[in-house]
Amino acid sequence: MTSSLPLWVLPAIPLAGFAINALLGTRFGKSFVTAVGVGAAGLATLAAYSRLVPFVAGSHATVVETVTNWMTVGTLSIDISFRLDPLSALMLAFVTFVAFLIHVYAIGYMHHEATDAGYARFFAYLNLFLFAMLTLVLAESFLLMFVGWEGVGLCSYLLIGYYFDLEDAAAAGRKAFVVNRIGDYGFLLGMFGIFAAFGSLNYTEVFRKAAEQPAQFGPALSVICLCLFIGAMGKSAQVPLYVWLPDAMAGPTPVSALIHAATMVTAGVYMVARCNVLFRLAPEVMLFVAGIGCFTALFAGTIAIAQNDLKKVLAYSTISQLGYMFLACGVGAFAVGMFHVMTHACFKACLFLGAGSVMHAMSGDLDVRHMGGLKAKMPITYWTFLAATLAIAGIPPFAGFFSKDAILSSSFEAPGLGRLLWFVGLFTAGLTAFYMFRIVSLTFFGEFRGTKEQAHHVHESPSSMTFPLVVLGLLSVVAGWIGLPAVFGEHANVIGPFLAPIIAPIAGHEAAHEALPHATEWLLMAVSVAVAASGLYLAYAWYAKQGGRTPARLAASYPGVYALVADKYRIDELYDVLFVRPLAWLARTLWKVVDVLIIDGLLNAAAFLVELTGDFLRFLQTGNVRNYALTFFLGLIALLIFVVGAM
Amino acid sequence: MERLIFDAAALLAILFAGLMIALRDPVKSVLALVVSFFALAVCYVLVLAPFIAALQIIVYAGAILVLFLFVLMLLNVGPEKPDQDRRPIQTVLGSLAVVVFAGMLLGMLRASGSRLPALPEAVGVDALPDPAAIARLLFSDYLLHFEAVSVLLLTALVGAFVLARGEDAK
Amino acid sequence: MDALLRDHLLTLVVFLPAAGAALLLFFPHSARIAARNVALGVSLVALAASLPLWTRFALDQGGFQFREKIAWIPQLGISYAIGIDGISLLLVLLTTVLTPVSLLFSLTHVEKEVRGFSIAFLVLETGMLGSLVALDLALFYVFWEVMLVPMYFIIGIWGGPRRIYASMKFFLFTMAGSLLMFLAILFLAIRYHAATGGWSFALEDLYRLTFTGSTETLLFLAFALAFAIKVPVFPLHTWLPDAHTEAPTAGSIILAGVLLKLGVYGYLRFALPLFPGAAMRFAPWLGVLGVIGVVYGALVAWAQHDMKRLVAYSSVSHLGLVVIGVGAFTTMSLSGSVLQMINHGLSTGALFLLVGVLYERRHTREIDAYGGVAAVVPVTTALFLIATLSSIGLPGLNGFVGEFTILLGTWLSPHRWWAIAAATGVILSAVYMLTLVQRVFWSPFAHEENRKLTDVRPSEFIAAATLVVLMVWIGVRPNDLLDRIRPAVESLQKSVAAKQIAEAQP
Amino acid sequence: MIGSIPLFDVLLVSGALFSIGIAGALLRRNAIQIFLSIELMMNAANLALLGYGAALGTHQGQVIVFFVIAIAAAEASVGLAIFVALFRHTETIDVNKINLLKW
Amino acid sequence: MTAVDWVIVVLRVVLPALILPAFVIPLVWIERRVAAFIQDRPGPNRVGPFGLLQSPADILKLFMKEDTVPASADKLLFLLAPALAVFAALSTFAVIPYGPTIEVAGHSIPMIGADISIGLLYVFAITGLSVYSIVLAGWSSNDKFALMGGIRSSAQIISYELAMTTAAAGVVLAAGSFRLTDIIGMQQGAYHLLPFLPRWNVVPQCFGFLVFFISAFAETNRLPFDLPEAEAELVAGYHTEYSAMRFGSYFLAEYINVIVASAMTTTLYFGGWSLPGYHPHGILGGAVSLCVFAAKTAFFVLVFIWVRWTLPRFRYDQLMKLGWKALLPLALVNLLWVAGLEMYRLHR
Repeated sequence: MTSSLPLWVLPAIPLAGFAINALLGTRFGKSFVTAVGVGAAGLATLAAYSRLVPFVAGSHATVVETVTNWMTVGTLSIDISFRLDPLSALMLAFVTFVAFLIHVYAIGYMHHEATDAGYARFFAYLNLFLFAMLTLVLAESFLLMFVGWEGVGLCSYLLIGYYFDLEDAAAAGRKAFVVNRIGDYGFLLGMFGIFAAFGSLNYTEVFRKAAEQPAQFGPALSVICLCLFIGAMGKSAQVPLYVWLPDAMAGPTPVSALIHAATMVTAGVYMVARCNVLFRLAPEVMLFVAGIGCFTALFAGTIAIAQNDLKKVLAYSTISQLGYMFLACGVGAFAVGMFHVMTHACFKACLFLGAGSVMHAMSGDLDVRHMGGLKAKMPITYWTFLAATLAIAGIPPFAGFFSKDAILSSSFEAPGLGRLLWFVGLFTAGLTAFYMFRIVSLTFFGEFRGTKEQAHHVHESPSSMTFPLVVLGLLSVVAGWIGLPAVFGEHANVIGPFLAPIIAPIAGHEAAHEALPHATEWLLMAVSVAVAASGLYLAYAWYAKQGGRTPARLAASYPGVYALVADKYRIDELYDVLFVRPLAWLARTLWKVVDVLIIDGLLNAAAFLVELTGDFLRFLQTGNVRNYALTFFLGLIALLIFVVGAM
Repeated sequence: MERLIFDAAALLAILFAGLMIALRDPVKSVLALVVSFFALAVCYVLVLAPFIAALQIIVYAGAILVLFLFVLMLLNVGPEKPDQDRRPIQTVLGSLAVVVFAGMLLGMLRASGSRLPALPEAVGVDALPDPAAIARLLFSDYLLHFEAVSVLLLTALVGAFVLARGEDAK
Repeated sequence: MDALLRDHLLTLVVFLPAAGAALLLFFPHSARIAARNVALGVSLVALAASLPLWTRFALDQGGFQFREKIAWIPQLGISYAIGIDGISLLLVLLTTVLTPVSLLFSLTHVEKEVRGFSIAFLVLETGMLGSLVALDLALFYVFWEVMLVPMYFIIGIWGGPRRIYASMKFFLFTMAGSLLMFLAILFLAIRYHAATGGWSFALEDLYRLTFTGSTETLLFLAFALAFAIKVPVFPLHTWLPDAHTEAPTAGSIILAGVLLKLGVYGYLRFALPLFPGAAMRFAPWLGVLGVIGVVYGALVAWAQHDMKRLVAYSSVSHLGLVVIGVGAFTTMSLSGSVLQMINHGLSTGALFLLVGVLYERRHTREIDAYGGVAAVVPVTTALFLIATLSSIGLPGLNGFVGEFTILLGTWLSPHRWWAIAAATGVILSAVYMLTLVQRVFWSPFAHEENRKLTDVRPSEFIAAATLVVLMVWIGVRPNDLLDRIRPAVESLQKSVAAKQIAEAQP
Repeated sequence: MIGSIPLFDVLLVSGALFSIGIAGALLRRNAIQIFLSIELMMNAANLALLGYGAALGTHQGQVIVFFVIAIAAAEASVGLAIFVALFRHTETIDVNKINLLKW
Repeated sequence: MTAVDWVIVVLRVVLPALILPAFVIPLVWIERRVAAFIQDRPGPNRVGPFGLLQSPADILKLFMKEDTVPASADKLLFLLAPALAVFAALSTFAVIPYGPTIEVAGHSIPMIGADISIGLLYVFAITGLSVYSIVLAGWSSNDKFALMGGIRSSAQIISYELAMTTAAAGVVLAAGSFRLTDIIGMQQGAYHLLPFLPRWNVVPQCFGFLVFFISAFAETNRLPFDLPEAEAELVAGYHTEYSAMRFGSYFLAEYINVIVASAMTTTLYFGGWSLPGYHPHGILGGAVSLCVFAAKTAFFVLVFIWVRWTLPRFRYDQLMKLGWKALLPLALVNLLWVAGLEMYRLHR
């Protein structure tokens, strides 16, 4: 494929966009910025698909393109090389596309942005993010991936802190970066381990070696994978490192949609899937992954129930969904996990954009208790939002259903704790359906509960915002159809076989995967649909029909529980007490005690000693010349005696 | 004969030196020193250093000590008042030290008396050594020192001027 | 002229600033503008003169290049012997870059005794360059002290409110160390005399001496202490916050940018090759102290409420990392350390510079006196952000490459846990630096008097932008530097290994 | 006739003068007199030098003395200048009273 | 040494010392007559023919007068000072050659007190001493005018001695010796280029001569440099308190100094006793030379007198200015010039 443009161009385009907007944006005004920013995203998308289409059409052979050597130190030699294989292709496909849509959406959303500078900054950051994300996705070596990894982290930091003059935005940005850094710490150590074990950081080499003689690396790998997974936890907001994501909602909504729902947060999953060879060699870690994912899904879901902030709910649902993905990876169904990543990207982006649109209409207010009956006022938003909700709730034939069902079934068939995981997942699915439909009902059904001027102001969003909504809405309907379960026929499932090659065979680990009997499949589907539907109905009944009296009563009867859930289990406070405060205290002590008191104390003590000596010795200085002369002369005599004695 | 003259001159020198430190009145002690230096000049001549003797009188007696007198008269310093804060330690120790020192000198002199160089032969008044020889030394081997000293003198000149002119003159 | 440029390029670079200082001596006291312009011009010329070093530096050879050797005090075998290898090359260039940068910044900000300031600064540059290129211990010591004095004045005269205390502390700390080193140098020379009958202070001659047991240990410690103080290694670091904080901005830049590096440089050039046995014996201690330095510095930095102090402590943390790299003594970690020295010079230099920008306008370094100023000084903010990111090791900027190579190299060394412990610096650095950014530039607009803050002046912008460009360049093309570091590091390791064998069988 | 003075006598005299000078320098309080004593000591030294010079038949001794005298002149001028300056301030040249140079 | 030699030595040394004061008596008379002539008045003409006996009479008077010593004066020094003055004045002459070395009956008699190798230095040394007589007089008489006079003279004499010495250094440089006989020796004959010019130092070193001569005035405290005794300001300066022969001895010393100064000028710059083209032999030659010497000296003495009665007195600061800023530099220039000449001579 000599004719097609090289892979490095993909990240290069948005990088260029970033550079232009960052340097010139403020000078040439909004239209210029829009052109450059959105243009860059669009171009990148086009470029991406210009590579994807032939790739998908042709044999899905892995392509590795090396640009140049980045650094060579001792035995370490890192190339800047990009890799196109089914996995990265999948990511590439929706990352570029969604990113482009959201760029478009942002035009309308950010239009009221006061200053050209801010506007330019926003689009510059978005482009930078796209660059980093593409690097992450296309990277051929762990280190290059880490570059993208940190890059997206930086962008999320910058974009969360976009409204830097808001205390919580600034704090949230920092929090996000720091928590991510904790994850990156793990990732770093993982990389060190990998290099120490395999002597390289290139996927091809590492995975080949691992696959060829697994026995040799077994023990080391469990540690390595654990470290890597810590990184993934940080990036993909898993318990216990999820705390940054809800706060991250302080950023502009497109950012939440793009970074904190569709793309960046899934990087962790992507990475785990990418390293599936290593993970599969560390079964205990796999279990850990599954457990964490499962727990996170449930945990976040429960929190989501009691939130009244639209975006917060979505944030927690994101966390929960990410949990699902890790659950999938944990039970070895990496392809399924990635499938869910993709579908989730579609409907969650749609949800966020919808939320943004609502927020736009409510002039910045996100509290669902002030909304209601928006269905009539903003139909497009309503319908798309509804579609996405049904998708996430797992109602067939919406996208979410298939991916989620695949996850559940694969965990069901997983050995060991599989059943338990399946059950929790199932329950969570119900929860999801419930809280999602809760907010739908609160937002769009019933009558408006906001203030007069809000009511007067509410309106459908401009086309630049609705267009993406529509597209994503459609996607969240159809996106799942590429992954139909086996029961729909041998070749119904496109995505599975497509992703199959990345699950490289490992010497001595023949994947003993026999499909479930169709009956069981049907049963599982039925159960999950039933659960989801019941969750939906409950939510509709409680919140749309009777205006939320029952939940209010429940909350009243269990005030402690309700408060705890509403306060997100006070995890932030817990961390504050456990880590932040002690560290701050330690820092202060080290400074005030060790530095100032002990070290400088010793020094000043020494200095004081010298001074003291001086104070005594100075009395020899009588200031009387004759004394000096006498001393001098006595010295002379002494010298003389010495000389004479010598003679 | 020259031995006689030398001894006389030396005695005179020592005597007036003693007088110099004995006298209370600075002016008188300066004068005593003048005399002592005169006597010394004679001694210098007798050790075949007429040039130095002349210098001794011109520079020391004729310039330096006059300068002393000049200053004394300018400042109009009276005789030393009887000491109010006498420092016994200083005095006693000082005197002791001097005695010890003198004793040691004497002892060393005696000890090395035999090993001292032999006498130079005597010459006539008209045949006193010519300063030219010294001049030759000064301007050949000791040229650097000579220049250094001349610079030193210049510096001293300026320094003295700056020091003595006082604030008002500025 | 050609001959001069061909054979004495290094000398030219080293003494150009001194010549400029000498020239300035003839300027009238009142010629402020002229003085600062001349100083800047001279430093720029020095920079221009130093660029050929980069281009004409032969990549493939590990030994010293641009060598010159002239007998200085032949009776004692003291010679004016200079030359550079990859390590010193980079540091020399760092110096020649940072000096004009700091002078450029000072253009608008030094009011008092401009002439004296310029002179001190140029002399300082010569001192630094000299000690970087000296291949003769006596010569090195001379330059080492030459470097000390002007800095003392720069802090003591142009510094902040507590400048006297700071300068005194700085001076005494450094002096204490360097005197011990001086004794050690003399001892070495005497040993050489005893061994060969001739006198020499030349490095390659003294390299040939082998010591054993306590002698070596003592000598090593004497050298190591001097350098450890300069670095500074953990318990000896307390001069640094004061000095950095009280020094004028330009002073801080140079202090953090170059002077600290000379500690590590000295260790690599002298302590290590001269006494490899002892060095290896003490390497673990070094590493441990480095680890402590990383964590300690980071934590204490976090606790600061004075911007410059914070940056100063961050230097402690960063140099701790460098020290670890040296202690681990793998090719990778050593290269990383060298690279990280340059990175730290650039990033911390930039940080100090931009803090200085704020300080010169508000005349306070208290973090709480700011807040939300990004709204009024966007460009400063952007630059500061980049510098911050480079200093917390964001990939794509210079800091990352150094950090990564050091940590990875350390991981590969016997002391894996150092890497584990030191890597926490990755987290902590983000904590304190971003806290700084948040509290100074972000968060709600706190103080009305900040409204009249003006953004960077052109001169300041050029100064900072230069550094930023370099950061990006190193971050993207680290090989340009690494290719020059590699041979030096490898030859260093070779010589050390060889000498260890030599010491093994006496 | 001149010369042929035994070195012993010369040294004896110079020693005596030197001791006297020291005594003066140590025991007097009047700065001027101390100064004078110092001059005396110099001359004692000169005498010894000249004596040796004569005995050894060289001119070195005289050259040295020449320098001594020159330096003495310099010293005297500066010293006296100092006294004048000092006196201007403290109205005294009693060294016991001039002891500002102490702790 | 035979008795004769001893006699000769004694005569050589003592005669001038005895004769010199004798010259003073007529000199005083001459001065007063000249002064009178200059001021266009008769002058002393009562006592004896042409008042010739005036001076002896004055001296007699001085001896007769009562010798008062101020009660508050420092007796010893007060008495010592004038004696010192005379001693200094007289002892200078010991090294000045007043004639060539003549052969008389197998004895070679150098017509000079003592022909020592440092003659010139000796002269300056003695001149340096003469200041003491004045300073002491001024100080010991415990009188503010006297003291002022003393201080003035000390400063003045030291300052001018510098100029004088430097000027004389030129001569020494030319002669290559401090020995006055050598100095005269090198002034024998005439320049071979301009034979009509005697090879006297005054020719090449006219500036040196000027400086020397002017300084001589200051050294002898004669007008216009008689500030130590400026009667208008200090009554009579350092000898205010003196009377009778003590005053007389200052008087005496002053005139002797004048003679000595003239003699020195003669010796240094005008070939001393030598007469161009005349080579003295035997006693006759000695006598002629002596007369020549006396004549030259007398001429300068007359110049002294003439100047005294012609010029007004300087102010003190002017005096110092002249000494330091005019004469000394001039003398230095002269020295350089002479050095140049010598170099030229050596390299030819």
